[in-house]
Amino acid sequence: MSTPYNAMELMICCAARLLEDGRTAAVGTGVPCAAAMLAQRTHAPHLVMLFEAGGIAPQLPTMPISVGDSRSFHRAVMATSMADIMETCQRGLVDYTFLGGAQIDPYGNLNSTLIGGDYVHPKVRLPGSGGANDLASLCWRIFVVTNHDRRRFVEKLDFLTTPGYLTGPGAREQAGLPPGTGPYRVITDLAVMSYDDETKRMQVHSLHPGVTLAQVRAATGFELGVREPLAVTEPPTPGELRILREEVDPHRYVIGRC
Amino acid sequence: MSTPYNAMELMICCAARLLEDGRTAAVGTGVPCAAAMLAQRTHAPHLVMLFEAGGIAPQLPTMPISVGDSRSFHRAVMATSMADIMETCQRGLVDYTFLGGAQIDPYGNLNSTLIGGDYVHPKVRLPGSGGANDLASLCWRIFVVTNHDRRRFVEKLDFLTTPGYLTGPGAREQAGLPPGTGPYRVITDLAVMSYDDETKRMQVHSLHPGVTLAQVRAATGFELGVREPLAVTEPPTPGELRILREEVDPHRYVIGRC
Amino acid sequence: MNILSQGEGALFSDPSADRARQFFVEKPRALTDKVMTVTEAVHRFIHDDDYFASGGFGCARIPTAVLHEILRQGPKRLSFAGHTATHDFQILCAGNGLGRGPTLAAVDIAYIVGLEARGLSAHARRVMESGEVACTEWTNYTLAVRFKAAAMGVPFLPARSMLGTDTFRHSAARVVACPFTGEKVALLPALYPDVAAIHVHEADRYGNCRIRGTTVADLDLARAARRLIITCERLIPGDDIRQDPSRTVIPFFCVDAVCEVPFGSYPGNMPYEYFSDEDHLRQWLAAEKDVTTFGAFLETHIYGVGDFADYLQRCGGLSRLQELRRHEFLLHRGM
Amino acid sequence: MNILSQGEGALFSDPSADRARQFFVEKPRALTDKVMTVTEAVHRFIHDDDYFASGGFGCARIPTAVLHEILRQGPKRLSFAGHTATHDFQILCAGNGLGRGPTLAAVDIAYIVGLEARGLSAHARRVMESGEVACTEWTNYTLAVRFKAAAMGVPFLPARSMLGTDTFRHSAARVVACPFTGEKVALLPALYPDVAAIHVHEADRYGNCRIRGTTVADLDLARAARRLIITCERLIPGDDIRQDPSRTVIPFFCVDAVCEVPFGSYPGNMPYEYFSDEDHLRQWLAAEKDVTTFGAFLETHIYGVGDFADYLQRCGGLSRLQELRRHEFLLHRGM
Repeated sequence: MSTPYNAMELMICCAARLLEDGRTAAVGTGVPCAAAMLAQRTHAPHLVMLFEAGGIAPQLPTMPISVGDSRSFHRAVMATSMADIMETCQRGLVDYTFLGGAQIDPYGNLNSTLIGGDYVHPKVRLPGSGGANDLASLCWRIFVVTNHDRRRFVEKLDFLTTPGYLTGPGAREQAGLPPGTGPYRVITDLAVMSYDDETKRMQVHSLHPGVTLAQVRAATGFELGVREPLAVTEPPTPGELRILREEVDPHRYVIGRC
Repeated sequence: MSTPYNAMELMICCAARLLEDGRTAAVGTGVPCAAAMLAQRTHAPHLVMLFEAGGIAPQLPTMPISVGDSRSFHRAVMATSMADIMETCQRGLVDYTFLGGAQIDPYGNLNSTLIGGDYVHPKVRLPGSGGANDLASLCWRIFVVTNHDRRRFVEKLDFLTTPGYLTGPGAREQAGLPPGTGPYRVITDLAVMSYDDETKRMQVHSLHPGVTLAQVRAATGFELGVREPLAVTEPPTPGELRILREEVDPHRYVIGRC
Repeated sequence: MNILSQGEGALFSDPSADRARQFFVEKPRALTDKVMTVTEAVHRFIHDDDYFASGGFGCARIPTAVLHEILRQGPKRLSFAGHTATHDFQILCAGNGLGRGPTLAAVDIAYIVGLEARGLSAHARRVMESGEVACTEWTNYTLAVRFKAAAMGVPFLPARSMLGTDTFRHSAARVVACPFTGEKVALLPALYPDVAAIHVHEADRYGNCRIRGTTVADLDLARAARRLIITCERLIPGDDIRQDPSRTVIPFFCVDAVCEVPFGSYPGNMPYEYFSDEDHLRQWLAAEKDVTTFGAFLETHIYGVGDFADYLQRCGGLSRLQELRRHEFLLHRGM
Repeated sequence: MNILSQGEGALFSDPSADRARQFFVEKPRALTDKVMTVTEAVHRFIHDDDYFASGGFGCARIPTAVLHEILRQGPKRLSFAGHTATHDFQILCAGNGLGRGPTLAAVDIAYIVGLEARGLSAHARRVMESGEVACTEWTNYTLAVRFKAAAMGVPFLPARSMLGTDTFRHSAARVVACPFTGEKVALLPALYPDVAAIHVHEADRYGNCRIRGTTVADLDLARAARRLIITCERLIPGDDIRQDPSRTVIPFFCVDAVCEVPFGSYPGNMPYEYFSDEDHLRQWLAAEKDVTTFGAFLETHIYGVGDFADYLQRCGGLSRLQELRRHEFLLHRGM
């Protein structure tokens, strides 16, 4: 019988398993950082973490609070500039990035700029792109880890802050974004989504244990296809949970969030 | 009665006197370096020297052999990159530069690329621009210090490596070079030349002691105007010569060259 | 150049390299003593209607003393580069919407109103949702590129970001095809701030600076700014700088004022010096929820405060700062 | 983009950012041990018909061991970035016009054939006047900008240099007007060398590098190059690098080979280590005047030499290197 786990722990494990050894990941604080740290301690010891403010391959003593705080380059091999990190992405040397947002659409486009009203008088002003648009434009594979609900998974964004597949097949290339880049997986508390190779629309890739397709569709504000055969997400192993709880996040900063 | 001096000593003194205190000068090895060091030890203690390879405000223990050797940033305030130095010029923060060349024309354009033949088979291949074209494009005032003869002062260059006033009034601006920049003085073993405000052509500004206008014109391969009233160059003072010989160039690396 | 598409956003600063040169030709470049108080530096170098930019990364290596002094000196109607802006932006927003100021008139937005994982600033949201501050959208990298263009002395630089998004549509960038390869790029106009403030670890009296840890966009910002105020943890002798010129990252001729402000990034983190004061940042976020409470909070922590040392005293003084030093070095974790 | 004027020079490398990305996506980026001999590094990473670039400043911090090994391994027909190139270029030219090689097929020229105040290289002149090496003209800054464009991952960058000259006419640059200001700029195509070699003070086994003194164009070159060979004065433990990450200037993922070569910049200068051997450089210049003499000189100093340590031995060995250390620190001047 398997060890009990919470949704956050499952999401982190799902993300960690998708990070291949010897690759580079531009990560932020929280889940991405936890996922990368877990991957390093399991199947991907040579996974390299980069932080947008300039930290390269740090040995994190604890979860950073900010992508720019001193933890983000603790015992790093280099502490450099934001431009150096972003240009490493622009040269094509960064494989993964993790992003979030208040809204995501069927093509994996993200909104972190505003909700409601108009541009001059938004109902809610959000931070804006930060480095998200840059990382989503320049890294090879985009991961999104987020909670799954209809307010977040919408047919039409209030503002397209950060590029997913934009309007669909060929749209990124047409806009001038580097070929071969784009959204890869969306990991939520209900399921893992991938993108249809033809339509570039989000599709259910695997359902978390005990979750039905109907539940996922009910929590999604747009038509959601299915990748056949629809798999069930592997639950976290006791080993993953032990490392996550004892080594990666002993203070439960991230895994304690739900 | 005045101390005896040689032509090199006179040229260095002429150059040094034209460097104002509190200004910046992108200098090379040899005469420019000696002139800047002399200026710092006389009227311009706050003159700042920059070397193209990255040295900022060094305290030179001896003449550098190369603009990139370790002397060029000995006890400097910063050792940086070539781009940082050139971009400081491009931003408009560098007042003076010193250049030379195998040929100079009436508009102060310089050739340091080739002599004779054609581009593919030159009779003599020379180094090319190096940083000269950049410094002549981006610094405010260009000085040339050189020996004066008809092979060097020519009506038409074999190759226009480095911009002076190009084809005359307005030509630099027309080409896109920053307004307000350009050739300022040419200092030779015979005279000091400046440029006519209207025509942008070289003109005799002052004759060195004992030199006649006829001599200068005989040594020049193009028609050379005169700035009236034609002055006589002030000879080096005993004080200048003492500093030059005892402090700036005790080993006579530069002043021993003639 | 043949423009394929163009953002609708406004430019809040002049990208002309020639007009910047006309300013820089007059800028003093001698090695002279620039040490002064923050009050004097802000008074002399930050003027009403200036375009202002601030260094560091939101809650890390920020020039807090300069930001507080801007509020104390009253209306500036600044345009601001909202680049990785978290607590720094939160401070400036306190000068709007509360009967003083306005401190902010326009913002180039890459990241604002948030404090990363700490949450959103209620007051910054009020200010930015009111419509009283003009906005143009960018990203962390493209704003950094705009500083880099100015630092290089060119009117624009290309980047492959922002393409195809509403972020681009609300920016002032323009898309062209590379004349060598046909690859589409966004051209970013140079951003020459009228004035910038950067907090560093060490500087000499002339303004030669050393920074440890990530430099974010500060090396380009220092060169891009027409005027530059440096606050430093420690003034060091000029001779120390000359002993190891490889460690200098900002040269003196970029700098107009050098202010020694120990713990000057508080409540932010200063790498290798002290960690951020998360309790104090939580108090800010809490106080902002109610306008009256926030007004009183600002009176206690900024307007009614003599100088930055006084502010530090009110926030727990040396004993609190000692704790934050222990946190920075993880001594509280037994390291 | 609307091209106002255009150089006639040839491009010897591909400025495409997308094709560079297709290479870099495959480039290993794990922290793995890359220590190997210069012979192995040159054999594995410098191929016939490659575009090659070399770091430092002509006679300062140059990767001499790599340059000698290129000659020893025979024909490479390289394209080369002649950027501040003095003794380094002089070495490569020795592979042309003497019955071996050719080592050089094409050169992007900013500075070649000269050794600054030391004079012109007779043999480099012979090679470059023969017409057997294809040429395009640039300048020290614009070649550095071409590396910077590649390092940034964009296909071009603008600069305000070369305008209006024959240098421009024989370059591959193009002039456009800035779409924001109308200011004319020269667009420089990105230069991604197939391979570069850079000599540094210290590196760890993974390729994280430290440089003291001026960096010239090497930080951009390291990022621009598809493959990178590092030679270092000293290998240091990876833990030393992590103790002070602010001192790292080239990150490991740019690097393919790390070769420990003490005195590796000889006969060039290595800042804070040893000064240039001006006597040896004079011998080179003298030997070049006569082809037969030069052939014998090369046999003695390169072709007949086992490795770089053997070369150092033939040039006076440790006692000479000790003198050069004293010169670097001016001890011979009583400092």
